[in-house]
Amino acid sequence: MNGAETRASGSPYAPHTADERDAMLEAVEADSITDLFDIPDAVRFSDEFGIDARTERETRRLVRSILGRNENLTELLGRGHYGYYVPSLVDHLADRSEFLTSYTQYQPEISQGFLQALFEYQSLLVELTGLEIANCSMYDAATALGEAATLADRVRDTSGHRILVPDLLREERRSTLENYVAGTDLIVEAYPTADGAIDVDELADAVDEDVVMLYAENPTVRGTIEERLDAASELATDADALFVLGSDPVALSLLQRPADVGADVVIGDASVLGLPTSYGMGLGLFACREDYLRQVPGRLVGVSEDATDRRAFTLTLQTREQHIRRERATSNICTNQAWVALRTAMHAAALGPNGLVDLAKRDVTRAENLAERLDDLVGVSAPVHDRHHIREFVAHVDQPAPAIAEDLETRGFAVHVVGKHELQCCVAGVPDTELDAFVAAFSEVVR
Amino acid sequence: MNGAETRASGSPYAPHTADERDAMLEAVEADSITDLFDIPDAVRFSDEFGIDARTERETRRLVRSILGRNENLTELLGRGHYGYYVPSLVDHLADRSEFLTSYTQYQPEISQGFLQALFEYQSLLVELTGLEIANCSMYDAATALGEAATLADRVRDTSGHRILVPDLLREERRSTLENYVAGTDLIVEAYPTADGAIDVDELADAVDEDVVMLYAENPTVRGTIEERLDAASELATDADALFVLGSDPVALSLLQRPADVGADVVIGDASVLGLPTSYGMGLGLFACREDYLRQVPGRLVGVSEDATDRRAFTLTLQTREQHIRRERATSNICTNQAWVALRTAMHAAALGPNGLVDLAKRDVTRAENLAERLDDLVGVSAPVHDRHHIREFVAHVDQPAPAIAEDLETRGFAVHVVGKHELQCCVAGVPDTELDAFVAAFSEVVR
Amino acid sequence: QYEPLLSEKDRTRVEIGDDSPLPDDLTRDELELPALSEPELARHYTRLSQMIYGIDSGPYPLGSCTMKYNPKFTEDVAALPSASVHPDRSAASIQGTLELLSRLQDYLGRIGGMDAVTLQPPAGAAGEFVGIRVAAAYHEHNGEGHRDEVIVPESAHGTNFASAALGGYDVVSLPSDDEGRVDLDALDAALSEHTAALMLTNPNTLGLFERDIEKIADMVHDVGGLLYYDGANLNALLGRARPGDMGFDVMHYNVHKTFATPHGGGGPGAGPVGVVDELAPFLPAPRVRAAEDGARTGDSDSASDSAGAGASEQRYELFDPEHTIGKVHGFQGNWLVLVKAFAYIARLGDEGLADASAKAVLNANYLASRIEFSVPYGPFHHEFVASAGEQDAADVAKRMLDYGVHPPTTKWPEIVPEALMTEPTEVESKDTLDRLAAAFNAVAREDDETLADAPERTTARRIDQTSAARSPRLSWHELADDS
Amino acid sequence: QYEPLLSEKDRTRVEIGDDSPLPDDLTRDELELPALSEPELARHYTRLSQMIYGIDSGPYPLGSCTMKYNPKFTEDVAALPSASVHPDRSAASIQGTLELLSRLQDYLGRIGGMDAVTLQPPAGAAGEFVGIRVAAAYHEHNGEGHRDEVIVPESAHGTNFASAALGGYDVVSLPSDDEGRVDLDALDAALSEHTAALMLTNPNTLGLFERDIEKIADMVHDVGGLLYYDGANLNALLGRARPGDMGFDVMHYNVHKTFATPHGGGGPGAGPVGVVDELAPFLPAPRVRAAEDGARTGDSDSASDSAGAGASEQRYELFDPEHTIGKVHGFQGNWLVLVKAFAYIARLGDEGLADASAKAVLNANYLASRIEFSVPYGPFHHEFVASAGEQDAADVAKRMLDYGVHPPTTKWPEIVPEALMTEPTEVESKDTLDRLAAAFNAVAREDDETLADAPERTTARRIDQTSAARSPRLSWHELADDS
Repeated sequence: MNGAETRASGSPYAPHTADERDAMLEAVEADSITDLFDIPDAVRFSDEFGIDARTERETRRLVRSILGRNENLTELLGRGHYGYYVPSLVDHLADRSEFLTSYTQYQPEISQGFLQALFEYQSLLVELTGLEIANCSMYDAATALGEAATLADRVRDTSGHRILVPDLLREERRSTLENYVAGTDLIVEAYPTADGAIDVDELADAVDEDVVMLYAENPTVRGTIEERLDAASELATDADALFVLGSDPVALSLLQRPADVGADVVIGDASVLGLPTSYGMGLGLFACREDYLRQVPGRLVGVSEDATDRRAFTLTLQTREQHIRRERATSNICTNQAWVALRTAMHAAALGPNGLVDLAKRDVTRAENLAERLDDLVGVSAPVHDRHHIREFVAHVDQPAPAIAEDLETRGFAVHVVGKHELQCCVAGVPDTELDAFVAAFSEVVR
Repeated sequence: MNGAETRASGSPYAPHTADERDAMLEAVEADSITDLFDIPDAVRFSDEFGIDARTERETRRLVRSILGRNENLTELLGRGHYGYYVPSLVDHLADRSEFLTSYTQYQPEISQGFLQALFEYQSLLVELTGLEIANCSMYDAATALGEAATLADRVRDTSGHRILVPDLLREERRSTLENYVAGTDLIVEAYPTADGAIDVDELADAVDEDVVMLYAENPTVRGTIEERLDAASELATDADALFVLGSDPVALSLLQRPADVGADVVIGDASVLGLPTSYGMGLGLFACREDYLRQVPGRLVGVSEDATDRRAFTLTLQTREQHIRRERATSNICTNQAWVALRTAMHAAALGPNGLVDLAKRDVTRAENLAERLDDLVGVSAPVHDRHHIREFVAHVDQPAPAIAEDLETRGFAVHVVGKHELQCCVAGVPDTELDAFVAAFSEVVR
Repeated sequence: QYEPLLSEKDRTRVEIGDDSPLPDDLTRDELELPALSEPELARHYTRLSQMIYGIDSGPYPLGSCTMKYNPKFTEDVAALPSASVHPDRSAASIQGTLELLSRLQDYLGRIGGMDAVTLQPPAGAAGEFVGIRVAAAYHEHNGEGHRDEVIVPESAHGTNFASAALGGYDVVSLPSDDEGRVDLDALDAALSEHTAALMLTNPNTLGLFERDIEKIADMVHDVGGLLYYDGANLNALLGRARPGDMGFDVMHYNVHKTFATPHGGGGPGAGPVGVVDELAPFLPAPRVRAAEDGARTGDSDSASDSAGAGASEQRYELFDPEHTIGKVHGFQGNWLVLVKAFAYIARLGDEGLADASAKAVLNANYLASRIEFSVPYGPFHHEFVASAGEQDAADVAKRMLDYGVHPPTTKWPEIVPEALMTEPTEVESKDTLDRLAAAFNAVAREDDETLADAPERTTARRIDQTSAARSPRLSWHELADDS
Repeated sequence: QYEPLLSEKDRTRVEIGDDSPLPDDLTRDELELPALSEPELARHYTRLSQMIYGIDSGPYPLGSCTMKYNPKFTEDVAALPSASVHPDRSAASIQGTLELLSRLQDYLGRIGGMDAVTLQPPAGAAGEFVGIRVAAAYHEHNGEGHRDEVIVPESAHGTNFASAALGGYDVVSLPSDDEGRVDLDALDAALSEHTAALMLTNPNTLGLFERDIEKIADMVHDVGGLLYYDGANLNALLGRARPGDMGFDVMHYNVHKTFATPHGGGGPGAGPVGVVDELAPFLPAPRVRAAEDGARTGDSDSASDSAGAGASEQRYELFDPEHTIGKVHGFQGNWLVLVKAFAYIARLGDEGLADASAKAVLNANYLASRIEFSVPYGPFHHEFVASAGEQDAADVAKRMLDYGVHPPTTKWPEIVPEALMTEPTEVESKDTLDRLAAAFNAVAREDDETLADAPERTTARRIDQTSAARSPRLSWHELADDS
């Protein structure tokens, strides 16, 4: 009895009838299934986990009940995780079980569809970054940054120790980076920024030949748009350091093309397209110059031909990977975020080039507009940084920022506290009507 | 720009770029699309509908906002429409776009999958009813009843006028039936029931040779189980009238097999499996004896062979249908409920024979239990009818029933008022925990 | 690859006996059905789905069927838990459902130029039947119960004939004129005091607009008849013309055609019916309306798409029209389909709907210009009927399958010999139309033998229809020995 | 049928210029990507999906990959709107998310016999890396920073080697004994004061239980090392044995294997890590716990699956472990995957989980008994490694594709010549296993030429790997001239 309304007495997904089980036991000449387990008595587990079985319906109700404790807030959060509307098309197509339930494409002859989709994803990133190579996913931006550091360590001709990152960098990314380089001689150091962007003079002082990698983000975590990337890039190049740029597909649709400012590697979170806010689940974007082809971490899909000379796709350059190269692999990554990459490619395709550019432009104008409207409130000035912004900005509030954020939360809005008197607000994915309501709530709170 | 976040300036699903449109106009030698419309000026529409366009996201929000006005009640309603839990499997598989978006299988060579699924649905009904033929759907139980009446009119040797239906019959079904026979000489008359079931003596008095069809339901709309179907059937047969039985797949899994009690036709709502409560959307079950093969309304899937002698499925006996037989067709039905039939077949398959029988048995015991618990309350007696019940029963309340129902509704429960002091309660699809809460609420209301 | 029947994978016989809560004589003895696990079922139905051509597989130019792309998001709104309510709930507790129905009635009224709309009919043919019943009730009410004829053009959809006959009418068949439109002289001859109604599609099944529609309306009305509009071809006219403005008294809408709800391999559809004021009292019961305590008082008299962003605060109620014909469905029709149709219309709005028709007509004209088969009648709108000439149209269709496209409707309307009735809809791109035309043209040049052997690249090869009908096997019970 | 690339369907170049809200020098000049309509995209991706073999297509016996059926309902719970929250929300406003994470930590702790669990690692290899980092931090904290070696059996998963190396360790490779298990003498020789950890899978990649596991644990612990459990093979042991009870100090769980979350064509997975109490202070930050004002105070010390029917009223909070290694993911890992894993475990419960392992082991044994290839090592559990003997295992796999089934993992572990590493999982029926065995056996009897030409019934024929790697073309920009 397999109904979803029925509580399982075993796994509801194991199809064996008692007769079948018995016939199979007979075939393997065993009296019972327990006999098949070659486990010494001393380590046999004879207790219970104490986990109740539930019907499918009860399980759904349980999860709905638990997650129902989450409050329904309008999120103006951002800072690396965005809630753009994902077209229904993406859900329906990505949920086709052929995509969802298949394994890594080690048998390309029966995986052409997924390989082609990943190839298209790689192509999207190549177009967005202007770099020649994009892999078909890392876990997220933070781990991609870590992988970039180990790449820098591998490809640099001479040894060096310093990795420079902006002082604004999200602590979480820096911490992840530090774990990735913990097994190397590399150390992570912050370089100072000024008014929410690179201070080129200070940076020039910080860069020397011991630097193996210089990391910058555009936009920054505060939503500001960098204006001196070329200068930073030049400093890195002069020091024979890799210039690594952090960004994402929406920003890249409008902002300077990384290749044009001398980026050697681009990392970031590509799931700003394709996933709704999902408690930080991401998709590590990783693109780099062709020079590093044999040192790239992660999987690559390439073009080849089949036995009938027809174009066919396949995972390629696998000798870089852990299942072949073991401890000399370019990364330990195996299971990655392929299905998220599929979703990202679908979302980008649904938007198309016009839609992408338009979305990014609106992220600039809507952030500007919101900043202006907050700036009009008494006791608020925004944006704090005298820069161009995309998606988000920092506002100064005369009252203590935590209290204001808390008050806003009771009114249904979530914002970041980034300083004693600084809040950060992000417009991405928030409808205009809700921004209006936010401004109204904000004005009440600071009144 | 095709993004789902973008408001359409035309249809978002028409792919034409301006260039393509112009090239196509040139190919058809027209200056504008308007020139292609051969509509006299006098009937051209030059006004507006006044319907706003919305983005996909806005449209979803709109519908969610509107439907959000529906109150979230635990429904103990029943009486022909049931809210059994539909396994997630059904949604995921039936929503595969090949099933969802295909047309009627007029080209069977590229529709084998749907035809096979419908053939399996027909087979399910044949097993459940014991009759030889089941069509692959009518709209719902009420229209299937209407079609049964026109079938009776067609197949009866001698003319006759009377259709007998139980006095308990839902008014909606009777009204639909009356519309279906409005174009014939048939008239619909009620025969009396006693204590919620056929009164065989009274029925015997009502049946004469002018009766062309006798209709009974098992279970009745009040959830009682008929005990004298064989006697009723005999009366019908003696009068050369068709004995038509109303039921549904869950009840049929447990109750007497229609073929065994002499049913000539079985109708009912098969979507008790496959659909959640969907405001009455249904699936007309229609099965009958082989004798009526050439007179069956609706589509039939049969087995044949293809040019390589492999088994293949196809719509068959289409000469009965409107697109070929026109005004002499066995029905006017064209678009039917095929996709619901697919869902019903999937749900039945997910339950399997054990699950179906178990579900029906629990519908008996859970209804009995609830009746007992209500009966224990002061001022309530249940069930009113001294019969076996399945799924639902009528309870007598000393206080006015409408007031009690209204009070229950404020406490989150919906029940039927079927008399000044009679309520009807249905357990189908209601979890035990909610039945507990219902009894608690009921006891407070009648206190 | 062949997929076994469920019954060929397993048959498990369950005895009812032992723990039955009912006496033996009230139950069946046993039930024998397949008992399979969820993984096995997932594979079964996944495999079956792979043997089906759907709208996401490629072009689907079935004439008269308006096989549009079905927007994915409409499935999401129909799947909202709040859409799932019992039909017997109190009106007060389902204001959301009633508001959506009321708004949809309003939309459809505006689009068709009709005064009142019922959403109850579960399909187009059911809508036709409602129209016929409403006409009958109207005539009866006016003491004109003697009217016993419904006039239907020869080239009309088969359902028109069958629906009129189901309503008890004699069907008077009306020939076309040389140009493929209603023959006014024949119409004049057919009309009489026996005429209850004329059922008409416009544009007609050849895609031609009935230019004399005003005159036709006058002729029908002059003898006291009603004019019925078959909405199957409404996708040709959105924003360009409205049946109500042409003189039609009653019409149905095929939401699974014009408003892009999925056809589901045969259904469910929905066939709402719109009528002019005079016929509103006869519509099926119950109907939905804004309650009188609110700002809005009817279903089609508000001037704009109010409260675009969200729900209203209006209260809605159900009511029975004064002279209602009663019910034509046990509850309120195919609700989930109606939700999808509402979402489609709300997404497109005026401009989107008008553009849909514009592109549908452009596509039909462009495709016709690209194929080598002749198209004898024009100017056509959203569809055209080509002739396969010396070739057998059914064979042409089978052979088109081999080119990976869905063929047109064939051999109908009979006014065109070896008809290929073709309706690409607005969703096809120029590239796809070019590919479709290439398939038409490739087949046009093939010999009869190739066509007769077609299809050869499909899941099943040509299927023997005769043997299927001669010894019908309609369930797996009749295959016991085969398996 | 061939499906063109999106870029072959359309390329549209958009100039940023005109209405840009930013100065020219801060923007790119143009963006060139395909601009296609929703119907065109639906067809593209539908077609691509048809060129993929998934778990719903048939058996998927990839050894070490545990390709179970993915229950459909877990997708529904992950799609709940309430699951969609920003990672920077206040803890107070996402008590539902935190409760689910806490409950899942608790479940995993019980299942693995571990005292504390982190859910942050986004995949199994990331879990290994966390284990390695935790071990390093632990040793460092204890003044044992000199330990610079991690021991890994030769037959271990490649990720073990790579994760240890990424953590800065020298990898010491450990040979198997004649029976395919850890060679205790070799282990003894490898262990020293340099040993930071031994990484072990149990059952190992041959499916064999390391019978000497207690002794191994003692040996490792005696030199001050830690014992790491690679959870890839946990599906063999549910309810039968727990790593924590065997002496393992740290382990990862592959939820996309053991707990049936879909593999998604390569990911996302999730690789939670469990540790014994001593290592808990080193786990990544932040972790989730029940707040102290509530009834529950830890994530694994409650005795039963409390409040089965719904949410608790417990308050949950995030905290940083005292000596945390920091973060290994920008946020909290693959949340949506964790929701699915939670739902799977909550559905199955004790009995279901134990039955899953029971049937997985039964299936592997049954399948092995039915195939003609030899299986040199045993007794095995959930998977076995057959040898293709004189045949090339990779060719055997390619040929199996022609029989409509997915082949096993091949050529690994190398201890078995021409290895066919086979793991049917519990979801396959006896019928399916028989069909799978028939495919194995048919191929076993075929000649080398047939195998070398295989596959011939697949979307693509045998693909040339060498040319793909020799002149890599990794984006459509490198195909411009081809299209």
